[in-house]
Amino acid sequence: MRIIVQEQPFDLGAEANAFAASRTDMGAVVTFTGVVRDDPSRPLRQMTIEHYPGMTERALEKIATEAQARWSLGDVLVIHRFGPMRPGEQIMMVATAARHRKDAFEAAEYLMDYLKSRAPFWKKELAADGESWVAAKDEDEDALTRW
Amino acid sequence: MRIIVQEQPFDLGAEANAFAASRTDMGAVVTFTGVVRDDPSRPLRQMTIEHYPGMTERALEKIATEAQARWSLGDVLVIHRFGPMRPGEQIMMVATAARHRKDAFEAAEYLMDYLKSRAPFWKKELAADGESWVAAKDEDEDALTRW
Amino acid sequence: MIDVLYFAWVRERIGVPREQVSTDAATVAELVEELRAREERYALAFSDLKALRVAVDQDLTDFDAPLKGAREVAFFPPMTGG
Amino acid sequence: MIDVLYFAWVRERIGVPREQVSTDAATVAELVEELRAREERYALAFSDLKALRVAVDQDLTDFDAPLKGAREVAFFPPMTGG
Repeated sequence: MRIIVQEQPFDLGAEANAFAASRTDMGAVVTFTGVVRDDPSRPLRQMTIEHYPGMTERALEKIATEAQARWSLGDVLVIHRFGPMRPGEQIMMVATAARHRKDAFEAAEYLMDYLKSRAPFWKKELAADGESWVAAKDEDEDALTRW
Repeated sequence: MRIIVQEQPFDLGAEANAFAASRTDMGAVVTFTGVVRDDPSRPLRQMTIEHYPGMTERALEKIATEAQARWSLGDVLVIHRFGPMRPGEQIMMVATAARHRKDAFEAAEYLMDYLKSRAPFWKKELAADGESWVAAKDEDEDALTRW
Repeated sequence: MIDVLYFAWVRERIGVPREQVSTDAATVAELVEELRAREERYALAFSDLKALRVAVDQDLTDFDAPLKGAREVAFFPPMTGG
Repeated sequence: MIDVLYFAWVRERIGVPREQVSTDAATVAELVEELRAREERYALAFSDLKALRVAVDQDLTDFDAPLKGAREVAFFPPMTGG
């Protein structure tokens, strides 16, 4: 298991390749990457992610450990950035490796669902009309009832 | 949409980076990579994938087009190899980009489920005790009832 | 004349990947009957249709499918992609 | 003495990211009452507890949680990771 919380960008491709290469006894590798949407209809200038150093790593480890207990996984990777980001930049990624695709997919979805509303990150958007904190969505909280 | 059927290896990392970079207006990118399992308890020497040129591309396009009709996707990528491969080599990948993670995950799972039993590929394994065709699994056929 | 293609173990049992067949068969099932009657290797390859899949002009279909106008029929075991 | 941390708009309303608080509060809820009584900015930040989450020693918990032995309490809005 690897949990990384960092300010600087990560290289999705390099991380995906290194992750897949580390467990070639696994038949299935799933990655999810979250991106600051660069949407022309939404004039976002910057997104800043605040986090709770210490608790963040602890919460992510707890979520990843729970995923490993629930599914048969060869490995789990979570990378999450904090600090300021521009539209189009990658915010975070998770990767799961498993013998079978169902485990790899479900575990990745589980990680994402929990990471959304149980890991201490907060997003603030800067647009032409000022700054605002992104509100948590009911649907993200509801997604947890699935597990 | 990009559908690639080729004999030579592909670079998961380079493909994932190019795919993610092409649609930065999408918030969620999911990749699935299938690997010839390099399992010490299973002395596989080689896996050879046979396919039906012409129908393969047609079937993959049909599956990807159906995924785009069912989910709100920014883009879809399918790469599938044929020919001989060694344990540890990557067989195929799919990638989906969507505004929201649920669409990206579901569409990737749909692509995989259909690709498993509706795209004309056949796997033959070569082990110390000889060659054998991999039998289709009932669970892969059953997986289609979900959609 | 119709192109008949075989894949995976069907190809191995029949011994060729494709051949041209002169037939008046109205359906895939009728074509299979004609092939079965030809030689032992065809009878063997087509002994259990439940273990086989068929595509007409590169679209998956079933053994009741009509052959009128078809240029290409392919027989193969259940697919194992991914 | 306990370390009290604030994040996101809670931090902005209170004006500091963390402070040391001398308290005998037995629970998080009691600590919140003490803070609310201090100054308007606290009353404002803690006006709707349903909009807040709390962690004691870096574990998510609820407002009934005991503070005995706790070194660190953090208040913040619902999280928006991913």
